[in-house]
Amino acid sequence: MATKNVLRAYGDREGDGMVQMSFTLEILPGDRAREAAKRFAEAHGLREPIVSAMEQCSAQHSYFVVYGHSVHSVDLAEIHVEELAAKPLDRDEILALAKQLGRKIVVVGACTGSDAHTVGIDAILNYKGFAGEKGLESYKCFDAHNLGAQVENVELVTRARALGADAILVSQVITQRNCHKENAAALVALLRQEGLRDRFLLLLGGPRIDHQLAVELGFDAGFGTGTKPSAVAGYVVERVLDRAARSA
Amino acid sequence: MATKNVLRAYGDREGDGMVQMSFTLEILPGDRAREAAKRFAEAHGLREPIVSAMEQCSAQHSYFVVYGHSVHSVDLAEIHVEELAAKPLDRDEILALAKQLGRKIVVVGACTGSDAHTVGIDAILNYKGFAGEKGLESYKCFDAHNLGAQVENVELVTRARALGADAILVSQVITQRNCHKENAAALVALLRQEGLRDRFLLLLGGPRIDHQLAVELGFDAGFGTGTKPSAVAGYVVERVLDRAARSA
Amino acid sequence: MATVPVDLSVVDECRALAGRVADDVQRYIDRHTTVGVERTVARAYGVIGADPEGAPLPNALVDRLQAAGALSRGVSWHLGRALLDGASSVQDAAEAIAYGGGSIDVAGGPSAAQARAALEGHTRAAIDRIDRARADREAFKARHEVGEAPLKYVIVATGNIYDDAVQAKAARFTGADIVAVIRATAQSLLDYVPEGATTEGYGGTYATQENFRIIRRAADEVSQETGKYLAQTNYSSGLCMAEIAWMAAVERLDMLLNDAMYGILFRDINMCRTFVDQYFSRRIVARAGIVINTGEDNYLTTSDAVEKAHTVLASQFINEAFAKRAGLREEQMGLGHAFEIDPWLEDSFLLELAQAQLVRQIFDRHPIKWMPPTKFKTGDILHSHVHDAMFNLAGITTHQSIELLGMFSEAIQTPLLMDRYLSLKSARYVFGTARHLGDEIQWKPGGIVERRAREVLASAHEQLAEVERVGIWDAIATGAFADVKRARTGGKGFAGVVERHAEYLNPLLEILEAGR
Amino acid sequence: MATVPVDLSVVDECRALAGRVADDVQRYIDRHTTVGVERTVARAYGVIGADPEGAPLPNALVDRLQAAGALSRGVSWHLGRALLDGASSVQDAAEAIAYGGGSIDVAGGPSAAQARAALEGHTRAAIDRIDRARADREAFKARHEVGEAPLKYVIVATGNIYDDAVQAKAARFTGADIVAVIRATAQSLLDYVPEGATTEGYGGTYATQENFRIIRRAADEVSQETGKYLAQTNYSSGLCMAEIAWMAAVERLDMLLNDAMYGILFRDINMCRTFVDQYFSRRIVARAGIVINTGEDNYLTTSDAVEKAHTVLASQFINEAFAKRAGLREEQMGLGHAFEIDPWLEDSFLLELAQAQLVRQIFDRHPIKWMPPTKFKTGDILHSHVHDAMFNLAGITTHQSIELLGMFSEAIQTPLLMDRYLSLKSARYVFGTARHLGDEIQWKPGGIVERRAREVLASAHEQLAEVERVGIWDAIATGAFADVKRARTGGKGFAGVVERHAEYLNPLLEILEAGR
Ligand code: B12
Ligand code: B12
Ligand SMILES: Cc1ncc(COP(=O)(O)O)c(C=O)c1O
Ligand SMILES: Cc1ncc(COP(=O)(O)O)c(C=O)c1O
Repeated sequence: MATKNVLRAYGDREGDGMVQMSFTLEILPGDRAREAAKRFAEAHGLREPIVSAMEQCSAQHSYFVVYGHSVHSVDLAEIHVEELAAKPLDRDEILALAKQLGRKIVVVGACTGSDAHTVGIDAILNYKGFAGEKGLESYKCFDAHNLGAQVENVELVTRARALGADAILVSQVITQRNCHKENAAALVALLRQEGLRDRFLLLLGGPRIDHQLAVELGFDAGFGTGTKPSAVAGYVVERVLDRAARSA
Repeated sequence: MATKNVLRAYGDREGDGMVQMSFTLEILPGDRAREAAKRFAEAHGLREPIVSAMEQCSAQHSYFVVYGHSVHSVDLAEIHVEELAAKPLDRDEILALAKQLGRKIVVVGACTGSDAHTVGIDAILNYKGFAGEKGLESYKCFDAHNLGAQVENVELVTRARALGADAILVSQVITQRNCHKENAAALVALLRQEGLRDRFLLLLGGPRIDHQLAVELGFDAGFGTGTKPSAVAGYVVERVLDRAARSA
Repeated sequence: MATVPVDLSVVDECRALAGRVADDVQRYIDRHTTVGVERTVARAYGVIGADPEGAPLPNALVDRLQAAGALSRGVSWHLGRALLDGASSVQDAAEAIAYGGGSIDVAGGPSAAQARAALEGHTRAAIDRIDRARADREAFKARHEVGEAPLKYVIVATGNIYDDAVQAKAARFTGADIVAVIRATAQSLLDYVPEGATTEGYGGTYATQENFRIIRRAADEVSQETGKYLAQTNYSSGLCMAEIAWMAAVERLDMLLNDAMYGILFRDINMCRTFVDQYFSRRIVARAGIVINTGEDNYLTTSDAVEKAHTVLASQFINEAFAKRAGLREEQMGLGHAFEIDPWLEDSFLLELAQAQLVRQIFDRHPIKWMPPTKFKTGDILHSHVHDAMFNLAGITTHQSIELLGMFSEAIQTPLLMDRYLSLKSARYVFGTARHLGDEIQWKPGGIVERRAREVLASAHEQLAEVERVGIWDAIATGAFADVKRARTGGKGFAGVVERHAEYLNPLLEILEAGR
Repeated sequence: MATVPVDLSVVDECRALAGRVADDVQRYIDRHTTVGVERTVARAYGVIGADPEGAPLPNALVDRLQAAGALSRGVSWHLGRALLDGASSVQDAAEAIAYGGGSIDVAGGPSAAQARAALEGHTRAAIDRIDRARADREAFKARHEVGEAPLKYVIVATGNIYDDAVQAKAARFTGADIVAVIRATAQSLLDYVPEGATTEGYGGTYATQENFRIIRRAADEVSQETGKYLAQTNYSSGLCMAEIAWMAAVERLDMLLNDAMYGILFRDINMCRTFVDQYFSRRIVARAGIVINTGEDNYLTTSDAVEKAHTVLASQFINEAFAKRAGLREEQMGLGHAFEIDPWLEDSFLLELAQAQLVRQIFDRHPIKWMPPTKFKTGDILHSHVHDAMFNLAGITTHQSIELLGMFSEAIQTPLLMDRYLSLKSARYVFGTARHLGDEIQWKPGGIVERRAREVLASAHEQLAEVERVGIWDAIATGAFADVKRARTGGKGFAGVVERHAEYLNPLLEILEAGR
């Protein structure tokens, strides 16, 4: 179906721009507080804001819920984002493709830094998989190594070299004050420094990762919430073949 | 306690500006959609927006939840709002004050136009009251007339004149596409036209009413969600006395 | 099974008392007609159109007859007479009477039997139209999957019928079984049904025949797209109760909000008018196989839901009695009740369960309709969503039939697209995660739930005895329901009530009443 | 009461099996000490301070002893010896050993008895300090109202202790009974406890003695302001389990996350190290009257909560057995479990109720700790809030003791002020509205709930029999818990385990073990 190019928020009438916000301000409930919340919402571009909730949530703070008609819009024509998951390959297609390479693809994955959340990287790499799909380990075309959690960047690079990895898969789950970005960027810096950046296909994943962000951080691709193993498998195979073709 | 003058939203760190938004856009979930939601949030002044939910909610729409750091703030110094409920009088104080007038104060209330929500005006006027407080009917100093719901402005004015009302209390609950504002403004216009605007103390109430709005619409005062009868009683007595003093 | 103890002899007595209350009113009904009933008859005979100001021809026709003091014979008699007098069609006859300006003579003219005979083909066509719509609906429905109980019922109320259609489709797309287009704020007080598609309404969208069609078309489309049937409902309520019932019948609606007393209590519509109108509307509904939803839930928006729970039950018995007398089967009686107890009251959830289960057991063949919390909702949308979840849990636990889903934005606005999506998602979760909870538990003998159920039934019985003693007219006059008092000759629309002539003619009613 | 059938003979067998599992380990524990245990002893004797890089003196002291191969006698022996050799204080002695650079001779020196005697006053002072803190806590608590079960437990985790204090006060202000300051991401792997107040941490705030004080001060203030006691908890877990237990004991904490196996499974900490550390930490906790919370809930974040529910129960028996051997009373054992079944699974709520009730009955004197859904949470905050409400309902229905409240932002971030407020509001609502639900219902004999409870207990029994057969070491090595496999000599911190010398001295432990 045809989608509009300029999107506005939609409540129940075309073009109403209806948006909901919630936030906390350091002020106690009252008429001034309601007015402050209204103006705060207006500052965000909400017209005719309705303060539907104003409740005290500490000795000095109040919690607000506001509805209003947003004046903003987004122009889809300006969004140039690759849809990585747009037409995922299935297992047979992936295996068929990988045959062309004539060898196994070595992938090394880890959840790095102080992050100990293994479930995400396990979901992608381990046999058990995720959401009914088996992980990369289950594909004949991969030689998959899951280094687990809390792996330091230096160690990851050392192991990847030792194993002759084609691709490095990094998981970052904790995002408080952007530690995931710092940690991911540090890996790229380390690889660059050692002249190894182009040796590996570099994937970043995690609930707050998207392709755009990963590319900004110097990775080749990014995968977010709900990623299926097959999407990763397909991507890796295609790109490794690509690289092989180019270097041939 | 001292409140700051310039308020920013607060999540868990002083100055983080944390704000939550939700909205619907006409686009299906995907990488482009996530980017669109991000940009939409950014347009509202949210930095580093996180799209935490993106779910399809019709054949062509998606629902989004976004968190981000708002760059906006409100300056309390610029907010000049009367706190009507700041120091409410209690029943005895109200009665004592009303004695000075030497007669009963006549109030006439109704839910006007096509609006049939009587519970709000009943809560204020009827003996039964609201939230543990009895309504104006229960005060010896008032002669309270509740005309009920779906009362036309013309009828309300006629009855108020006939009863020699000091104050007219209007309730407006339905707000879809601002019908409450139109209906309320029409009453003021009618009174002005008949040269009666200054004869009555004019109160507006309802869940989406606040003092500021009521004044803008030409009323003397506005009362919103959770208003207690005593707050209204106190206000009416004070203002009627005031008027009596001025006209004396 | 989490049953509560129900003394069946008390239930039988309640039914008997309610039956006598309804019989008393039925004697009144059988002697009267109303402008609303007669306009419905005219529409059924095919009288359509409106003047340039939008006043429908059925109104012009009936008003003219009433002004001439000629309505007591029934619009049918006048139309039959015109046909006998050579009118080329019912429509022509209606236009002639309405706009012709000729005098209307009730003296003379054909007998009721002659007029009936003149209309015979038209009468059969009118009934056929209802029957055909019913057959079409049932056939279409049979080709699609239908939802499991509790059926998920959502409202749309944009004010613009085209937006409503978008929202209705989205609702089915995300799991709704039934969609209701809420009616514009003051429509129930309009003594005519607007014409055509409408795009401006406050608090809802006008109920018009064209709007019914637009939503039915959208519902049919989305039923086909998703393979699952989307049922449609609207309001047969207010001053045009019967006309709307007829429109719904021929436009294939599945359900209707239709209550014997709601208009009296909540819209200050005259009680004589309402009783006569509800009877005719229900006769149509019965024939059309439409399920009604009664409005006892509304009592608890004005009265306290703990103190006045029994009034809901008492009223359900009365609504049931009226419905039976109008030929409805139990399977068509979606008696209404609601989850409206102060949520901050300790053990309020137990009291809600007791009431829901009691109603479920007493009206065991009825597709009872369970309404969400509204009164205690606030603008704290997150909390409101949880409040609805508890309501959903009570619904699945007590096996309610039709569940109107609560919306987290209840205290703010009529639902947005997203609100409805989330509400449906939440109901799906709760209905699934606690699917067999009701089958797994037994209530403690003599516990809070059992005691409450007993108490409510006993109080309802007491109230019914009192209503039977004074009659419904006086009971309503003294505030028996919803803490509202209404006088027998007060309220809107009383002028539209007309005593039937001894030769009153209404061939449609005769057929609808056949076998009575 | 909604009880499930529990075969007490099976429960007894489970306890016996778990007892034998723990006895086997206890024999190992009694022959070993660790750098963590010895640092704790040093701290208890008053060794404080850190070098300019922030390395604490207790670490420098113990590391020095270990490097010299002298730790097997116990840090107490070395301190006692230094006092006998004329050191002016324990602190001086510690500094001299740590930084003095002199050689450390284990040959010669006093006997253990002589060293013990030299320390006697210090030993008494150390124990007194714990006892005094306990008495102070209990006295202060007695002056305030305490919450009703389920106690409402919330987390704060800003990374900055001063923000944490603001949020902790707000939590009590809006109804929390217990506040936990979540620890910074990697602290459990630090082999030292940072010094002083900290303002930078990811995913939480460092556990330091000063941070404990800051939160206790805030909690005291808000307890006084609101008249209701705010309990404080933190993590005695990871490589500094015992040191943190001691800090908590003297800083008047009420509870501690403390588990015999969590570090092994979830932080890949060596199992020998963990078993020895947990024993000493629990000896302190027992003396301090602190309630522990075990971490079985975590199993269900990696394993499937339906398939592996029995592993939670089996582990609870083992944690209980270890706790008993460390002198804890049942009233101090907050065994952990969780609501982590796939919410979209039909009747998942019934399975959750079965498990919660089973644990409640088997550990009837224990202040069991009930954890909210986390794994299946998504960023749809409205739905997430409903999911938590069902968890709260299960909590009140099955009479859980301590309930860690879920947050609607679980899948997004550590909780914001507003999230915690709404979570508390929702718990207050659900606990009130369904206060006596659990007392009102009985489970259908042979129904889903009963069958599930039976099955879980039987599987736990089976697993315990297997663990007992192979021993806990091999059981963990083969993935018995949380689908994680750990080798006996693998993992972090193994180097910090030291076999005790025949003349090993630990006067504190001796007192703590008195009556063993
Ligand atoms: C399970 C869990 C844990 C478990 C982890 C067990 C384990 N072995 O992994 C335990 C209990 C141990 C734990 C501990 C902690 N956790 Co935790 N945890 C979670 C939880 C509940 C679920 C995460 C999860 O498993 N998701 C399921 C997987 C399948 O999803 P996923 O990770 O997104 O992975 C998918 C995609 O992102 C993608 N993907 C992920 N990685 C990669 C990599 C590549 C290369 C690719 C291609 C794709 C990919 O594919 C996967 C499949 O689709 C979340 C909350 C939540 N519901 O999200 C909190 C959460 C992530 N934890 C959090 C925190 C703070 C912690 C602690 C720091 C708390 C503390 N101070 O004690 C600790 C310490 C952990 C540490 N040092 O890292 C926070 C993070 C906050 C933030 N935004 O920074 C969260 C959001 C909870 C919260 N609201 O506070 N946690
Ligand atoms: C109860 C109720 C009804 C009852 C009304 C019964 C009655 N006799 O009043 C019934 C069931 C009949 C009803 C019907 C409808 N309702 Co209604 N109803 C509500 C409900 C659930 C509660 C309102 C209420 O009673 N609040 C309690 C009172 C005490 O609060 P209050 O009105 O805010 O009053 C307080 C203050 O505002 C103030 N106050 C109010 N008036 C005044 C006046 C003065 C002078 C002063 C000083 C103070 C004051 O003091 C009061 C005490 O603190 C709200 C949803 C909600 N939870 O808010 C929907 C709601 C108001 N209804 C709504 C709608 C759309 C309708 C209908 C139009 C739906 C339909 N199409 O059928 C109909 C038609 C009614 C009509 N013609 O007006 C919408 C309005 C949407 C909007 N923003 O425009 C709401 C918000 C529901 C929704 N989400 O759709 N409704
Ligand atoms: C039976 C019935 N009719 C009608 C309505 C709607 O109100 P209105 O009459 O304004 O359309 C309701 C409201 O719930 C109802 O229950
Ligand atoms: C017993 C126990 N210790 C510690 C933690 C926290 O993790 P960390 O070791 O990173 O502080 C948990 C987490 O829930 C736990 O259950």
